[in-house]
Formats: sequence, structure tokens, C-alpha cells
Amino acid sequence: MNTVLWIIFLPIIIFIIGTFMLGYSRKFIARIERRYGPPIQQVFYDIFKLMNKKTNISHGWMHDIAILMLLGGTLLTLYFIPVPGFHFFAQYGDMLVIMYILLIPALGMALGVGETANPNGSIGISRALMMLAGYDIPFFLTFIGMAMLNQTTSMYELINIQQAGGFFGWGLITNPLLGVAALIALQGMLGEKPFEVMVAPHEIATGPMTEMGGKYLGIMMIQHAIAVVVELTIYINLFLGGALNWFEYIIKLFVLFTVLLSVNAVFGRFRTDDAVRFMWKIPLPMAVIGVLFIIF
Amino acid sequence: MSGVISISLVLNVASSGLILLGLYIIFTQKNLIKIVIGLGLADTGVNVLLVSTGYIDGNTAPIFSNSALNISNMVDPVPQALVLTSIVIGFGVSALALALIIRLFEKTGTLDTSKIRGLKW
Amino acid sequence: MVNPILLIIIPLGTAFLISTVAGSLKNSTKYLAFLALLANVWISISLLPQVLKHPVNVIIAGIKPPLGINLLVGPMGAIFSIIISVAGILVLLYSFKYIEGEGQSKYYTLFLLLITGSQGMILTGDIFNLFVFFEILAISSYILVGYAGDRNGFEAAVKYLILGSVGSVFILVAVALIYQETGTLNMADLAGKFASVASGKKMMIMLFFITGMGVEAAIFPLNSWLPDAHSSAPSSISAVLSGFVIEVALIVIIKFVYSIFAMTEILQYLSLVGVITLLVGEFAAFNQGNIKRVLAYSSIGQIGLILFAMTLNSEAGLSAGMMQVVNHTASKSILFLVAGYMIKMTGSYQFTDYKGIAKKMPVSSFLFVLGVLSLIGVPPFLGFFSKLNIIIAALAVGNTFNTVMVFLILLGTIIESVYFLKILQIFYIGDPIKGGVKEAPFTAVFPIAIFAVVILLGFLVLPEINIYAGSAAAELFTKIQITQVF
Amino acid sequence: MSIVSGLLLIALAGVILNVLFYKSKIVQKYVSLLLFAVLAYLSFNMYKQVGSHFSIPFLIAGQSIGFTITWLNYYFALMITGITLLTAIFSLKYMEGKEGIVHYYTVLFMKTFGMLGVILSSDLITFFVFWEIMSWSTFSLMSTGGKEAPKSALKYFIFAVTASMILMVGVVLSYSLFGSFDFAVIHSKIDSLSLPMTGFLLSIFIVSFSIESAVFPMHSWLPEGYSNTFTTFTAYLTGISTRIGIYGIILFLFGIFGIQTVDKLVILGKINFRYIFGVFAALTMIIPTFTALYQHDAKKLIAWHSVGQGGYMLIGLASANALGISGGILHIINYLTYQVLIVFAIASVEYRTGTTNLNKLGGLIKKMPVSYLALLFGIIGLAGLPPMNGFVSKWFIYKALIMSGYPFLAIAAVIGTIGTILSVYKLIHNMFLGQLPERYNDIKEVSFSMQLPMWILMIVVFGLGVYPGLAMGLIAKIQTSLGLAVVPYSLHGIASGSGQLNMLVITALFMGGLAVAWIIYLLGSRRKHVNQYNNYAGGHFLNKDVAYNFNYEFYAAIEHVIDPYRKKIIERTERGIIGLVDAVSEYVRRIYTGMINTYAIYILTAFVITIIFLKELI
Repeated sequence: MNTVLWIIFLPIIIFIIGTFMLGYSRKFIARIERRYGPPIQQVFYDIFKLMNKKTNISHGWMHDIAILMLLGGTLLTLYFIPVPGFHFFAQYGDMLVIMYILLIPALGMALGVGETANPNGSIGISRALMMLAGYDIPFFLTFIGMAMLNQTTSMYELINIQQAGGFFGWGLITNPLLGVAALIALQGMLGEKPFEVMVAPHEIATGPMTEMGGKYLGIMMIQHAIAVVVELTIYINLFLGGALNWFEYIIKLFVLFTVLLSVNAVFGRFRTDDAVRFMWKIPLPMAVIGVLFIIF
Repeated sequence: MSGVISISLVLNVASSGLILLGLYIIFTQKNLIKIVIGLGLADTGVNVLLVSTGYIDGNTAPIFSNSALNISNMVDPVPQALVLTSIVIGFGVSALALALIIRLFEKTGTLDTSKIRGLKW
Repeated sequence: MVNPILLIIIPLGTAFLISTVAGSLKNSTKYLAFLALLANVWISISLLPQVLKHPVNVIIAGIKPPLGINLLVGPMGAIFSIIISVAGILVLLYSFKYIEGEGQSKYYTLFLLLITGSQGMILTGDIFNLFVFFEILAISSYILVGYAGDRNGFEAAVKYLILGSVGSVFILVAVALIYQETGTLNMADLAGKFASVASGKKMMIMLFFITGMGVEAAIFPLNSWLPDAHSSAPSSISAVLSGFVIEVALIVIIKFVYSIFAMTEILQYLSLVGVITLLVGEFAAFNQGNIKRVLAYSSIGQIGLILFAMTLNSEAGLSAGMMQVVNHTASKSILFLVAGYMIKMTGSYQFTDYKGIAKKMPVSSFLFVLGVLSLIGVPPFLGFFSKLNIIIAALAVGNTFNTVMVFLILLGTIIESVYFLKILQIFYIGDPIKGGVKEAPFTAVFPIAIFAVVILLGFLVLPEINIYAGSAAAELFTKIQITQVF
Repeated sequence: MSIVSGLLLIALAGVILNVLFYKSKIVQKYVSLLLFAVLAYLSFNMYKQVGSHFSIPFLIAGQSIGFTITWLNYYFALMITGITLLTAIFSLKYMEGKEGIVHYYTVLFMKTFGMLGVILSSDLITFFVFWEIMSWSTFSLMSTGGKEAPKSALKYFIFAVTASMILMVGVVLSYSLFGSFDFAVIHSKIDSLSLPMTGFLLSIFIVSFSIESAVFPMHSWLPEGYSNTFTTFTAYLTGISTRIGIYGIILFLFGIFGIQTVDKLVILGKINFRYIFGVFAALTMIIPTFTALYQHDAKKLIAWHSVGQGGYMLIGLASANALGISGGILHIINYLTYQVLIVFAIASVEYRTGTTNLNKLGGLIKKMPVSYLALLFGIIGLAGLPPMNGFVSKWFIYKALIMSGYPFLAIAAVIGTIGTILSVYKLIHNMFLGQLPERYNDIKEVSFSMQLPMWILMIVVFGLGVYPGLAMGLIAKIQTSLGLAVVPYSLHGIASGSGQLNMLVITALFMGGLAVAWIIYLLGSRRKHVNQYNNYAGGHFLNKDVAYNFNYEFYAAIEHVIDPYRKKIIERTERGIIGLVDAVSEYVRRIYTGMINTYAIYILTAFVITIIFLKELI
């Protein structure tokens, strides 16, 4: 019975956490730039406003389906990630499945933006995909390293193994190289500042979001909120020993997010090829050496 | 009659000398006519060799005109028969060669082998 | 039982008959030649079953060997005389329309002389007689090469003549030395006596003979005349030359090496020379423009392959070589005969000018394709089975030398299939060429079609071919039969 | 009259009929279609006669032409006849009015005849005979249908002839070693061989099959060869033709040599044969997929991918644990379905617009929705994303590689997948999304006879994606017949074992997520449809003659990063080899100088050389 309850309420809880985190991120960056920044619940207001817009411009049936794929895909990944107290679906799909499910929303958005027939959108998508090539290889290699070390690809078992070791069991501690490489890759995955090439407002008019307005933009912001939490949770489960109760989980989320935001706040944006070159020059060799350590 | 040098030795040396001379001409001379002459020389050399095979010292020609001579002191007649055909063949070939060279001369206007190189590679 | 001597007398007689009646019969001399060859074909085929039991020995003019000349017809001789007469009659049929003009009776006389020479070389049991038939064959092919009457024809004929005569000088020296040592000219008698000859002398004799006959058999360093002669001769003649004349010379070498000289050490050297000949032939043909020169070089390649197969010192190798000879005669004749009409129609020797000719000459291009496929050795054709048997025979010995040779042969096949494919692509792809190009006449296409039938349906008759080729190989390999001739 | 002779006779009948009735259109189209359907039906119920042997009494070198039906060749026969049937249906309309139709159908039948013969053969000689027929018909199939078709077909032919020559050596060598051509006999005597000889024999067979299935260093013939001919042929060739090489590898690696003998082959102590094979497969995955990024012709892009995907099958086989092998074999049918689906979509676009140049197309989604959907299903499969079947076999391969401890082969597979995702999005974006150029305004969707194969394949791709168990049953039988361990499969994926895979749950959850998103979507007010010129353009207005599309140099940045590493080693080595052959042939031609004297001196040299040789001989 409680699984059905979990299935209904989990997205809402994660949505609320996510939105608060986005609000917190705006406030945090504002503080660094010595201004007050909007209230924490500002993101709720934005989403509420966007959802009630009268005119929602759409460029074709694929544009609409893309938005559905976007949100639906993210919800799908949500269920497969073991969250404190609920890991019913984790047994049906392991880490490999999660890594691929993450790509469905990206593909959905790409198709929708392509449909809007706006070159800014297309440039944004091509940059997003190139960035994907950049960060995904090191991230996947760190996951392969962890999976080989513990001889399992299921995330739930990885958490249990790390929990058993206590603080020193954390992935970040047992093999720091993989942990740091994954952290840099995570920076790219979330699209934070040094690697924020796809939503570059100054260069390509917010890239994929140029033709998104009204409820389309609203749904995209909902999706962004959930996606941030999902990606952070993946890193936490792999390298920060997962979380047994919600309090520890939220603490870890906010601490990790602050680390990423602080990097985001102080760095300018890479050019796309420099971003990819950076990703292949720094985190990838680190991950390779980490895996070599595991093998020998 | 067998002086210091036996007849068959002389014949052998003569035939190989002739053959080598003939082949030497073919290898070096540029003029087609000279090459045909070289061929002729080589042919005669071979014929000499062929005849010398049948020669037995001190025997005479194998003709039964007077019954006094018996088989034992006669030269072996078989190679002589062979030489006959070989000479005829040699003659035929050189006649053909010269005819062809004349027609070639009509067409190319030169006898120099280095110039007649229409067909190569 | 028909006396095999007829195989030589009929063509010789008709040749002289034609030259005498040439004045009155004018253009119908060719039918006389056709009848002669028809008789030849019938005799050689009727000879085959009889020969399988034991070789036929024919004494000429009543004088028993070793003094008299005799014909010794073993299975190898019989098969070869069939090849010569069948290929001869088909090419003759082809040249009915191909050779026009008033001088054609000379052509047919020479053609018959050529057939006589090759039949004679195969059947004779006496080495000097072999030399005489060799000269008949050589002289008639010199003239026939120059028959076209153009600058290239005469140049090729002169070159062929001079090199051929140098070769015949070497052969005659060998014959003389043989007579000097063993005192006999009869092959069977010689086989017995040759072992007793001093090894130094034996080597000299073999050396002279192989170099001399090698010139006519187109082995690598000695075959410089072949590309010029085969490419500037009229196509029917190049078909005959590539078809069986060079194979006849090769078979004589093989017969001498196996049964008379019995020097098996030289076999490995000869197979090496064979592979070198193959590679030289294939590489030289690779970027040739003139279609007949390509086919000439490919003949050199195929001769190399046959030489390699036959000098494997095993019965399987010999029989595979025999099959390859049949395949090469048939497919190479197709290629030359088709090329003949293509040149006649388009007026150019360069195959790059035959773009899209398949649309104008569909039947002959299709036959050309069959010829190419069989030459390369594509499965349903005869060429595949002979090549497969050659490689089986080569690898059966299993030493590294043969494995390396097999790889080189296959490299040659790859190059051969590439340059033939380029030609086929030019034929079939591209817009058809302008000008009055139309299909070759029926009398030309008919013989080519029969050759095609030989290679296409060869595999139906495979078991029989195996028996005959096997018995021919046995005859050469086991030298006993040849000695009990008296 | 066993199924085998039925199959072969019908294929042969197809060839003969098409040649005889080359004038009549009915024979070409409908009779051929009927024959293909019969072929498909026959091969479908081949499983009844699995294990039966059928031989023609005709002897080649002492071996009769024999055929057997095993589970493996039932699997391949299904694929061959299925795809030929779909291609025939598709080309009913596609080949309308194109010249060279006679050649098209005759060669299609000959190719099917060759392929069926190869997979059904039970001994080396039959295998080789049909292999030659197949490679010759592929050559003639590839040499029509495009301007550069002959040149690229010749390039293919050079590789194919080398492959079949190496195969011939293998066939004859094993005959001389084992005394028989029959697979069963060779399999039983395989251990009697010394280790280096087994290694040599195995590498001969593997090299010749890898040339045919375009493994890394020998793949350069495939992209031009497959894309310069009719697009329906591209579908047919990329789909099944290169996979016969994979059939050969499976048959010889597992069927004849057996996994134990292969594992015995260890070189330099640690590296075993399979790891080397895996490295080549990994290179086959990475390099072609990233070259596909550079292509701006759809057919070339897909052809490069077919090389890349071949790498996945091989690496699955190289991992050689139960999961990996079943993943590799499953990937063959998965790949076949979505690959042919993609190329049919490209073919329909080419049929309507006349070009496959990605820089000139765009916005066709408005005019050709069905082809768009087909391409979408195809690229999701090709990229290996969950709902479609591509994901299942890639998941097997990843799991196997990680579990059996090959991290770097696994990461190579990941790099390959990412390269695929990038280039695959470029394909669908440049063709169907973005601005619709003016000249394609009046384009209509393709007719039903071209849509039918696309619909069928879409259903199969999605069906196998959700229920991989359908194919897993057959693959389990194949694995048992080859003597390999079987994977505990269930209808929706992997039932138990260390990590579960339940495609049914994933798809259900995805549909659930879509429903939730749809409800949220309905909360907002109605959408307002606008045409493509009502778009943000930095304050400027848009109209028809402004080309407002981003197609050209779609991945400029990543190309900029990769370029220094692209040394085009393959093209340079090929030019080097061809240059060498030309130089040698020029040099050899020069031997015949045309001077009589030099020819005479050649005779003398031959004479002298023979003396030297004979001197040391005696």
C-alpha cells in the first residue's frame, strides 16, 4: 500500500525540494554578488505565473509531445533512483538503465526545440549534445570503476556497501580520483557556469528555451527542478554513501549544491570546444587512473 | 693420323666457337641483317656439333660403293642425316627472316633495333 | 583402331592441297581446311578410350626403333591432341568471317601447318622428330604473327623469329649432346639410357633443352616475345597461340623432366620459376591499356600457374595442371576471339574506348564475362575446380615453401581479378559508344559459345575429366609404360 | 524435399525468371514479391527440420555439397528472407521508372541465393562456393545505381577477393590438416592440432570474415560502397550483407573451434585471442561513429554507423560470457530492424525530395510525418535508448563487459554510443526539423506500399524493445546448440542474476510519466499554433527567401577538438598499397623493353641463373 502512496507523493516532494533548491541557488549567487536576490519561493511564483499564461505558442505536434517526453522522462528516472525509504523500482533497473533514461528527456527536448525551427534553439541543442559527449564519458567511466570494484551495477547495492563502511566507506573516500572526476563531470551535467554552453543567454538567446513560452517554459522549469535533484542524488548515492533518512539526504543535497554553485558563481563560460577539451583533458585521465588503480 | 690434337676435339672447339660467336653477334649488334647473319653462324655451329657426334677417328664415309669396307670402320651415318634436315631448316628460317626484315624496312625505314621499338611495356 | 599418324598426315596433306588449288578455289579453301580438322577431331576422340588401356605405339616406315621414328601416344598425348584439334577447328570456324581478302588460302595453309606441328610435337616418340615438328610449328607461327601486314605485325614477327631461332639453336645443341652421350634418339630408349650419363653432362643437356623449349613455352625470362607476338597477331592466331601452342611446349618440357631426365631436384626450381612467371604476368597486365596486351600478359600468368601445378612432383598436381590447361585454352580463346571482333568493330585496341559496348554487343560481352569468371576461378566454372585442385595439391605437401607459393598465387589471382573487373565495368557501365558497332556475326559467336559451354558445364563432366587427367598424370609419373615400347 | 532445397531452388528460380522475362513488368514486381514471400514463409517454419541434413551427390574434391539446418542458420535465414521481403515491398514503388530494374531484381535474387547457401552449408567447400557467389553478386549489386557506384564497387571487390582468397587457403589448409571439409569432422579433430597451427588456422578464418564484416582496419570499403548504390540496396546491404561475416565468426569461433580451444590461445602470457579481437571491435565502435559526425550525406552517415554497430556485435562475442554473447547475437536482429527502418525513411525522403544531402533538407516533419516517426523509432533504437530494442542488447553487452572485468572495452562501447547519439540527432534534425525550404512545400507523404514496411519494422522495433524475451528464446537455443551457457531470460528481460532488467516496468513507468506530464500540460490554457516564419529572429522579420536554418557544420566544436587526432591513417595506407602495386606493375612492365638484343640477353641470363642453381643442387 505505501508503495502506491510513495508513487504519488514522491514526485511532489522532490518537486518541492527542487524548487526550493533553485530558489536557494538564486539567493546564494546573489549573496556572492553582494545583492539580496529574490525570495526563496520565487521559483514557485515563476512556475505558477507561466502555467497560467493565456498565449502558449507551439510550432507543431512534435513541440507538444517533446514537452511531455521531457517531463515524463525525468519522472521515470525519479522512480528508479533509490531515495531514503523508497527503493521499490530500483531492483528493476540498475545504474546503466538510469544513465540511459537520463538521455530520454534530453532527446525529447532536442526534438521539440528542433521542431520550433529556430536556429538559436538548434545551436543550443548541438552545444548541449557536444557537452553531453564531454561530461558523459568521464562520468560513465567513474560509474564503471565503482561497479567493477563492487561487482554490481545496481545502485541500491552500491549504497548498502558504502553504508556498511560508515564515513570511510564513502565512494569519495575509498577512491578519491573517481569521486573528484565525477564531481567535475557533474558540474557539466547540471549545466553550471563554466560548462553552461547550452543556455548561453548572451550568445544564443537562452538556446533551447528561445521559442518556449507560457506553459512550455513552466513545464521546463518543473522538469529542471526535478532533474537537478535527480542528478545530485545520483552523485550522492555513488560517492557520498547515499542517505538513510530524509534529513541527512537534504543536508547532503544542499551541501553538494552549494559546492557546485560556488564554482558556478565565480567562473566565466567556456567556449564549447574548450569545454569539451577541458572535460577530456582533466576528469577523463583522472577517471582512467582511478580505474587502473582498481584493476591492479 | 692422330696428331697431337684429335679431330673430334677440333670439331668440338670449332662448333662451340661458332655458336658463341653467333650468339655474341645476336646479343650485341643493333643491325637486323647482322643479327640474321649471327643466327646463321650459330646454326652452322650447331650443325658442326651435330656432325662431330657421329665421327669416329680413322673411319671413312659410310658409302657401300665397294664391298671391301665393312661396317666396323664406317662413320655413324645417323647424325649426317640429321644435319641435312637441320641445314634445310636453317636455310628456310633465314630466308623467312630476311623477307620479314625487308617488309619491316618498308614500314619503318630503319634496320636499327633500338629504333624499332613500337611494341614495348 | 585408327592409326594416330593420320592426325599429322591429314592436316599436312590438306595444307599442301590448299596451296596447290588456291588459284582455282579462291575463297572456298577454308571448307577444305574445315573438313581436315573435322577428321582430326574425330580421330583424336576415337583414340582416347583405346589409349587409356595402354599407350599406342606406331612404327613409321617399318624401321623399328631405336633407329626408326615412332609415335608414342599415351593418355597425355591423346588428351592434348583432342584439345589441339577441337580448339583448332573452333578457331578456324571463327576465322571464316574474320580473315577476308584474297590471301586467305595462305592463312589456311599456315594454320594447318601450325596444327600439324603441334600434333606432331605431342605424338612423336623421337627427339629429333620433335625438333622438326617444333620448327614447323615455329615457322608457321612466325608468319602468322606477321600476317596482318601492319608495322606492329612485322616487328613482332621478326622479334619472335629471332628469339625462336635462338631457342631452337639451344634445343638442337641439346639433341646433339643427347646423341653424343646415349647414341639414341628415341625417347623410350633414352629414358632407360639417360640415367647412366655422367651427371655433369646430364645437367648440361637438361639445361640446354629446358632453356630452348622454355622460349616457346613462355617461361619468365624467356617470354619477352609473347606480349608483342600475341597482341599484334590477328586475334584468331593469338587465340591459337595462347590457347595451346605455348601449352604444348610446356607439356614437352614436363614430359622430358619427369620421364626422360628424371631429375626431381629441378622440379622445385621450376615451380619457383612458375610462380615468378605468374607474378610477372599479372603485375605487367595490371595497368595495360591495350586489351590484347592485357590478355597476352594474363596468358603468361596462367602459364606460370600451370608450370607451378605440374612441377609439384605429385600426381594430383599434374592432373590439376591438366585441368587448368583445358580451362585456360577454353577461356583464353573466348577472350581473344571476343576481343578480336571488338577491335574490328571499334577500330581501337584501347579497352577504355569500349565504354558501354555491352549494349551494342550483348552476346559477345556476356561470353567475355563467362571467360573472365572461369579464368579467375569463380565457383560454377571449370576454372574454380582446377584452381582448387592446384591449391589442394600444393598444400598437400604442407611445407612452408608451398604455403608461401600458394599465397603468392592467390595474390596474383587478386590482381588478375581486379584488372579484369575494370575491363568488365567499362563494358557494362556508361553510355553506349557511338559508331557502327553491332554484334559479331554468327560464325564468330558460335565457336565462342562452344568454348563457353566447355567451361560452364565443365563441372557436370568433372568425374570423367578427373579420370583422364589422372591417367595422363599417372603416365608421366610412373615411367614404366614408356620403356616397354619395343 | 527438405526446406533447404526449396529455399535454394526458389531463389535460383527468381534469378532465372527475371532474366528470361526481362521485358515484362509484372514478373519483375509481383512474381518476385511472391517468390520472396514464399521464401520468407519457408524459412519461417524451418525450425521444424532443425538438425536435418540434405546433400547433393555432386562431388568436389571428394566432398559432396551438403546442407544442415541448425538454430543459428534458422535465425539468420529468418533475417535474410524477412529483410528481402520488406525490401521487395518497399522497392515496388521506389524503383518505379528507374532504369536497370532487370539487373536490380536478378541480383537481389542471386544475392539471397548466395547468402542462404552460405548459412545453410554444412561443409567448407559449399561454404566457399556460395561465399564466392555471394561476394560476386554483392559486387554487381553495388556497381549500379549511382555515379561513383562502379568505383566504390571495385574498391569493395578488392577487399572481397582478398577475403575469399584467404578463406580459400583456410579451406584447403584445414582439408590437408583434417582430411575432410565437413564442419562436424573438423570440430571433432580440432584438439589434435598443435597450438600455433590452431592459432594460424583460426586467424585465417577470422581475418577473412572480419574483412567481410568490416572490422576496423578493413572497413574503408563499406561507407562508399553501400551509399553510392540504390538506397533500397543500402538498406539491404547495411542490414544483412555484412552480418554474414558475423555469422562466419560465430560459426567458427564457437561452433567449430569451440570456446575452450580459443581460450587456450594465449599470446605473451597474458593477452588472449579474444582480448585482441575485443580491442579491434572497440576500435570499430569508436572511429567509424565519430567519422559519421563529419558526413553531410545521410546514406554515408548511416553506412558509417553500420560499421560502428558491427563493432558492438563483435565485442559482445569477444566478451564470451553468456550475457555478452547473447547480447551480441541479439544485437544482430535489433540492429537489422532499426537500421533498415532508418534507411527506408531516408529512402522515402530521397524518393520525394530527390536528395539525401543533409545541408539542403529541413522541416520535412510537416509534410512527411510517417517517415519522421519511422526515423524517430529508428534513431532511438540506434542510439540505444530504453523503449526501443537497441537498448536491450547494448545493456547486455555493457553488463557483460563490466562484470567480466574489461573496463576499457566498456568505456569504448560508451564512447561509441555517445558518438551515435550525436550523429543520429544530426540526421533527424537536418532532415525533418528546422525550417522547411520553399522548394519542398508541395511534398506529400510516400505511398502506402512504402509505408507498410516502415510500419512493420516500427512495430518490431518497439515490440522487441518491450518484450525482448521473444528473441531471447531463439538465442538461448542457439547458445545451447553452440555449447555455451544460457542467460536466465524472461519475456521482459533478465529475470534474476546480479542486476535485473525489466523493460516492461521501464516502459510502463515512462507511459505513466507521460500521462502525468499530459495532465499538467492540460492545466495550462489552449496552445496557439504558429507557422515557421513567426519565430524569434532578434527583432527582425522572417520570410521565404531567408535561409533561417542551422544545418551546416552541425558539430563544428567537437570536430575542432577531434581534428588533430584524425590522421586518416587508413586512407593513407590504402593509397600507399595502391601506389606500391602501380609502381611494381610499372617496373615489371618496363622489363619488356622492346629491344631484340635485350630479349636475347634475357635468354642468356636465364641460362646462367639455371646453371648456378643446378650447380649447387647437384
